[in-house]
Amino acid sequence: MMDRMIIDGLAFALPLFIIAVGGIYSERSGIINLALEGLMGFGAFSGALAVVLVLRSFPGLQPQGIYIAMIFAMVGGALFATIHAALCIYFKANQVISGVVINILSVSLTAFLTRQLNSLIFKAPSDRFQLGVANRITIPGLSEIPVLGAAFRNLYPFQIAIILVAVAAYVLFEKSRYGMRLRACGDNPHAVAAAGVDVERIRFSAVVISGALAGLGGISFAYSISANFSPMIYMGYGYLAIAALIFGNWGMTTTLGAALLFGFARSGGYELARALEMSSTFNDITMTLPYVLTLILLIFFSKTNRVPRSLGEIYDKGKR
Amino acid sequence: GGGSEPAAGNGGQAEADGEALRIAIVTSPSGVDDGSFNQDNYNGILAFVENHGNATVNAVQETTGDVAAAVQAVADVVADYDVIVTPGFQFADISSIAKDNPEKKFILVDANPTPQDGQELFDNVYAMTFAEEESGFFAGVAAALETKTGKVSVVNGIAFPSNVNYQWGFESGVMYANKHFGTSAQVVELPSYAGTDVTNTNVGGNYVGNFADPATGKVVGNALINEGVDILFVAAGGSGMGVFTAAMEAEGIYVIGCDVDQFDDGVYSGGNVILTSVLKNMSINVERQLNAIVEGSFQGSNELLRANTDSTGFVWGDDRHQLSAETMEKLEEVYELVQAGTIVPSANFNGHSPDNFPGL
Amino acid sequence: MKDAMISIRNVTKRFPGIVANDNISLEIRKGEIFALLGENGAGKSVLMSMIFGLYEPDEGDIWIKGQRVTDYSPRQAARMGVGMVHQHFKLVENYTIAQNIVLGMEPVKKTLGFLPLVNLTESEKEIEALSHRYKLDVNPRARIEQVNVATRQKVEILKMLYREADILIFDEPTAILTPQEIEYLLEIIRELRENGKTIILVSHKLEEIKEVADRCAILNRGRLVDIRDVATTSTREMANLMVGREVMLEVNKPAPAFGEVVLEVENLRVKNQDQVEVVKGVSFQIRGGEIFAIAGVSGNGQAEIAEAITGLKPVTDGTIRLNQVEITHYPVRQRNLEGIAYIPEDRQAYGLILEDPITDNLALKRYFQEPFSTPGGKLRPEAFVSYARRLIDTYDIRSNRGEASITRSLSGGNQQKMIIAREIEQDTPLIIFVQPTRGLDVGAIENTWQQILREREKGKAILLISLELDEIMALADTIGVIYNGEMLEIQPASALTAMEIGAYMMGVKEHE
Amino acid sequence: MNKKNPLTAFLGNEKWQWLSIPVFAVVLSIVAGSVVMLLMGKNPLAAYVGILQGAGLVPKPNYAGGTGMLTDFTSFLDALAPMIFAALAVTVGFRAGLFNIGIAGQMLLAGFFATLLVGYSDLPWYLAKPLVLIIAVTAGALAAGLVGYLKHRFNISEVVSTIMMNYIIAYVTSYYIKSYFVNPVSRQSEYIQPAASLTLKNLRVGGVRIDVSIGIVLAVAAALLVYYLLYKTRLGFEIKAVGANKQAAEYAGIHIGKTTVTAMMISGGLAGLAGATFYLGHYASMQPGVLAGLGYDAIATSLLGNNHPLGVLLASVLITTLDKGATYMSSKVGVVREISGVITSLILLFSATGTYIRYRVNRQRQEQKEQQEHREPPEEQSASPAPGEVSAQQVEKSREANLKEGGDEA
Ligand SMILES: Nc1ncnc2c1ncn2[C@@H]1O[C@H](COP(=O)(O)OP(=O)(O)OP(=O)(O)O)[C@@H](O)[C@H]1O
Ligand SMILES: Nc1ncnc2c1ncn2[C@@H]1O[C@H](COP(=O)(O)OP(=O)(O)OP(=O)(O)O)[C@@H](O)[C@H]1O
Ligand SMILES: [Mg+2]
Ligand SMILES: [Mg+2]
Repeated sequence: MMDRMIIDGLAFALPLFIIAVGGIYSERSGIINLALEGLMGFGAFSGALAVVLVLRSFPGLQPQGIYIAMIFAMVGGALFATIHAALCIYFKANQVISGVVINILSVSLTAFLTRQLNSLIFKAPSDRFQLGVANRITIPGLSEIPVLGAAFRNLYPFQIAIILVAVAAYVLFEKSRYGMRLRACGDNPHAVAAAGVDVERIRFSAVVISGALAGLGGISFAYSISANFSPMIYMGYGYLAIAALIFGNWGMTTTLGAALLFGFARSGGYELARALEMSSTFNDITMTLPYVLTLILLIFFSKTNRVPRSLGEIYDKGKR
Repeated sequence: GGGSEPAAGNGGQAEADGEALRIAIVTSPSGVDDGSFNQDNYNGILAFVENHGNATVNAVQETTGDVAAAVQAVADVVADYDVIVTPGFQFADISSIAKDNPEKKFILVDANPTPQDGQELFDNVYAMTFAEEESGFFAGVAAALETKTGKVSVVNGIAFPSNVNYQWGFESGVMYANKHFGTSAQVVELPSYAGTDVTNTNVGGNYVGNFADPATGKVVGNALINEGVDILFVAAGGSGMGVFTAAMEAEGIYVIGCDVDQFDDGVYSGGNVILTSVLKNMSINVERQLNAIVEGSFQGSNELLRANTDSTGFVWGDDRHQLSAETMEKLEEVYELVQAGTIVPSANFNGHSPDNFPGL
Repeated sequence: MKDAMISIRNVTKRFPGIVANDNISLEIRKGEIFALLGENGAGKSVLMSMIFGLYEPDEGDIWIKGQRVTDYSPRQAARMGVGMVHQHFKLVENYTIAQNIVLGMEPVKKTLGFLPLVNLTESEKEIEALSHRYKLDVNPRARIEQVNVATRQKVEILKMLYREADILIFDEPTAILTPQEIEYLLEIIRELRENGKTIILVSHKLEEIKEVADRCAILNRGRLVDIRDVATTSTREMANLMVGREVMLEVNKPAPAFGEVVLEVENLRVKNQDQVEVVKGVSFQIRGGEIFAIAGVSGNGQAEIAEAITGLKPVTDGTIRLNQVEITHYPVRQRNLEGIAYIPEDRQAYGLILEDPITDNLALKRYFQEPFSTPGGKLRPEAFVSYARRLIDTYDIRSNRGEASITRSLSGGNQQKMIIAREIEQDTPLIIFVQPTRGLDVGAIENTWQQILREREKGKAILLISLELDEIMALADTIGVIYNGEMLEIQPASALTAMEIGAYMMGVKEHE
Repeated sequence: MNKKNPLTAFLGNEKWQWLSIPVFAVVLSIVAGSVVMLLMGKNPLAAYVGILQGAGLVPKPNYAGGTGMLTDFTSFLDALAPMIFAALAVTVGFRAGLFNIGIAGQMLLAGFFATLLVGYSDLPWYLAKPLVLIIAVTAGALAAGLVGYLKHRFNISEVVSTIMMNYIIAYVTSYYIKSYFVNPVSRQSEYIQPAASLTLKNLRVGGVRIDVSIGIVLAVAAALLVYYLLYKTRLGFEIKAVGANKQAAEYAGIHIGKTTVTAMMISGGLAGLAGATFYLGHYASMQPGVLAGLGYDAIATSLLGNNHPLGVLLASVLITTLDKGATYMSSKVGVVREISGVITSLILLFSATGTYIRYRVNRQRQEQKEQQEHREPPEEQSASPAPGEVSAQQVEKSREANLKEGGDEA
């Protein structure tokens, strides 16, 4: 039972985390990113489309499908994020609004394109792209550890990819020149500009990275939950990721904690329901567990929350 | 997408021309290419259109899934068509539109029209519902015959009558196989996912609690697989995709699809998880009624369709299922008994229970 | 011509409704200290910003080191060796001082042989050394958000020094430094010139200019009035040129006529947001008609005293009485109504809603009263407009579109005038001035001082918190010196010399 | 480009920019939508007319029994009401600097309590209908007020708390609906009693069925009221101040907490009314666990309306038209319905650039103006005394009283 809680919890928490990391990139550069839901969805769409296209010509690549999907999900998410970036940075749009609009656009556009492409290219009308499932990996040795070993059992390939990407994202964000400038942009872009750094370029790239990471999270959900891409992917996990990153105070490690909390509260809720043998009608109640828990914890942890100082402010060079 | 030629414009003229039937299919959110329920109905229309050259069909989609919105969508377009096909329980209330538009014909699938001022039957509405317990029964028999672990399960969405029918039909089928074919399959139920039906009776089973929550579906699927179940009958709408995923990720687990042939949904790198699919044959019935309309023999009625009209059943095509020849043989055997009415599997409200029904 | 480091040719810069720089031409020579003066809003900062690439001229062009600059940006400016200390700090608050200084040219070190990661250990040492050398002592590892305004100013200067620019622009660098710090800074500036750097200094402090500058240009309403050799121009002349009339910064202070005690602070204790006690048992009284000044080096708790009295910071212990009424725990609004007006230090954060028009800001403390709103809670826009027009007139608030101007578009000095106007008009028994003349030009300072004295004449109790000893000496009746959260001395102004105050400010106890 | 550009002239009139710029955005997106449509081989004109026909704003070629243009139009108005309320809710939040992303949850909660407490009762209409409104406002206001309180008291970001509350409300109400008042056929809550409904359904006017919406009257009234509240009252001033600069507002003596909670409660109350007119008006039952997409669309609608209550009215009309007309359009032109969603998002996308357009246009106009002024040398500066000089004289006077003669050299 503990095992299952850990395995399922991780499988949910990691994609959520990487989406939130995307959010951190964008928001720490000063651009509010409510578009995560849409970026995640569009990324998943792109990854799924790529896989379906590749497998049509090279059916032998089935086992590599998930890797192809992950790469293209990141590309697709990144491309779609340029809309948000352009709106917020060059067109000086309200960032909250832009995010919401991106979400609306993503839902209708992917639904529309999925149908159109299925009937045009594949001549098989359908509202989804079938993905097939991901094989699961168990890390020998580590998985033998009692209790915690579960964290190394039955891993999806995307979980390992996410961990690798997250480590890279962490180093880039915390230790590199680029990261240092990016974080400074979120605090005081005027200081960055005065230091001779192109604020707009930094922010643009940060938003694009957030799209790529959100796309990776999106394709992971697509694989782990329903093994296909359909508009059902828009289940609000993008918004949940925003909650996680705010809960995590815009920091990477704390946000990982928040994502794990969501994941384990969720899988724990299922286990609890099973242990208590409650009838299925109570499912709805146990499903609230992560959200209620978050709200309660926020009461204790929000006091010290520090929003990136320039978050949401339209950057105007001449502003005094 | 699914839509074909525009049908609007030259209103009354087409009607005079007997054959140029203008058909609309109005669906709830998932649309006519959902690879499932809606698509099956749509295929029935397409088959009809193929044989009647100048008939046209347009697909109209309602996106919220709300019952009032569903009816509104029909109302929005009804003037431009001669026949409206409405697959889904959401459309039960079209009876009000039907009353106002006696010259239009309605084919309602999976629900009976809502009574209007006490009127339950409408001259221009053909409503078809299906004896889900029969389909469930075939799934149960197949599962019991094919299980290696001796443990089988049914996963449903919410304990509405159609779902309970599937569940009890399935349990009836397992019972039947145990008794008549010497199997000893056990139906596994997770107490924490027991359903409560519309009369607030606990009906057992495994209910996800939702029709659009694949994530929980997967959790339920995994939990059952963990209990040693190797064949799952899945009648849980969108939540079912999660159960499929759980089965694909595990080894040697099979699922039985429902409503339509779901073989294509079962493909994965390791093969296919679909053991077989049990059916509601909507397409043939929709086509039948469309034919009746052009032939002038259409009659409004509320029909509960059974195996005796080939309306319930299972997949026959050899390349669309993975049952052994032996199992197929036995299924054909029980199919005839169900057709003949010898076997009447237990349903939510037919007074029989899975361990005590006619024919057991 | 050939040694012109910067050459500005017929430059015009407009903002909606205003010509900030009007056909300005001037040349700055290599190795000189060139001063720029002018009233608030004269266009000094705008001109400097164009040299630094923050704005683009609408007309005319700028030549740097004999090269006409096109497609100019701060990045470009930095490459050409131009550095600038901005009037409004441009610092990353949650970064350390070292991080701020190296930003844009961060040193990287290959880690694991291939990963270029930022490594600050070297830079921190360099910065420490640099700050010692120029007597701008800072701790490179301190976070900006934890250091006071003076330190921030030092960081801005260090930033430029670190970059080894050879054209250095200082836009009002001394506004908030202590006299000693100013001395050091001027020394630095001289030293820099010795090293062959070219320096532009924007300042309202004419003595400073007199002390260090070689030449000065005077701007008035966007136009270049004159360029003078500093050696042959008296500060008085400079002031005249700049304001267009005689200015005297020596006040005629009538003898005091103290009334009843208006404000009584007893054993006040206040904690800052990090729960550190920053005001440690301070007591004092202010009578009607008295100017009570708190002198002290920035960051010693004086801001917190003001915030505690106005209700913006909770009091941990002690009492505050206004006209015999204890107001220690009153909400802000009630204190305002009981009679406190407050000119805060940070006008951009506290005093004003920058995105709103002047009208709303001038009525910010009155909007809920007649005639601005009816008893039922409906606003009367006419009242806002007429009130704003009156104040704009009375207090000489200059803007591009009159009362409808968005506050952000005003120059810093004019924003300050708005606040002073609003607060004085509150007509309260107690007025708290924190750094009232920070960033104001001499004319405006003179004006403000007069206003403060006029309020004193009216019998108001005035709490003046300032870093400027001149200001305190000119205005105060009674002086308290604060050091590390404790009030060291309270004496009549006549009993203290500037030297003594300076000593107390550095923490010297008793009369030694 | 710098010459008299008619577009600049059209968009440059600042008095009308609140209208002209969104209109420009809409036109742009209609053009973009047409391109998409043409690429699909469909007639864009027919599509746009179809949308208007579907929304009852233009007559259809033929009507079904018992329906007419009036049927469509009244139904459109009925759908419009919740959109207006929801977008107003967003507007009020924005004004206070709060991003109420929880409209959908507050709507659901309000609809739930109103349905539960009044929807199934036997109360006569004159009690039931006002009660529905009161309960909905209360439920919405309390839910959002809690968010405001958490924000002020515990510094919990309203974005997070509203997202959490959306989930919690959706699940909890879903549990109750499924357990206690679900209709097994429709699988959603039982229909409410007509007495409790805010829409008088299926009335007949000359043989044509119409739905008379009480909500739309209330919604328009609410827009005017919100306008008055935000722009003409003390509370509006305080909300704006808190939204623009909390520190300055606090300094001015405005009670931040109270204002935050009040603004949130007004926003939530409006969301509650959106819920009432949605669940007990346009629809008469609730889908368990489903948050209305309207709650999110309203955010964009509010933007399109420039976050101004009166702009919101126009924007709601536009967005609702697109939504209402989509079904008929898709049937008429034979495209998937999603295309209307794509067009809607295009409109929103372009209108998100409104600030930018305004900025560019104003800048260009300014340049034109100044170039003209430059040709004839500026008279005004030398002729009339500038304000500074006037006050300089005043200063002179007061100086005599306060300053003693002398130089300023130390
Ligand atoms: N970004 C801007 N937008 C609009 N107007 C501006 C802008 N920047 C400056 N101005 C206007 O240009 C004029 C000159 O401003 P500037 O900041 O150069 O004054 P200053 O001489 O530096 O004054 P101070 O001594 O108060 O700092 C002012 O009237 C100001 O309102
Ligand atoms: N990042 C910050 N955010 C908010 N307040 C800050 C921040 N950093 C410093 N402060 C506050 O600023 C003040 C420190 O500034 P400063 O050193 O000028 O204090 P002071 O004693 O008020 O001196 P003076 O009023 O003479 O400038 C303190 O009140 C401190 O709490
Ligand atoms: Mg300046
Ligand atoms: Mg201070």
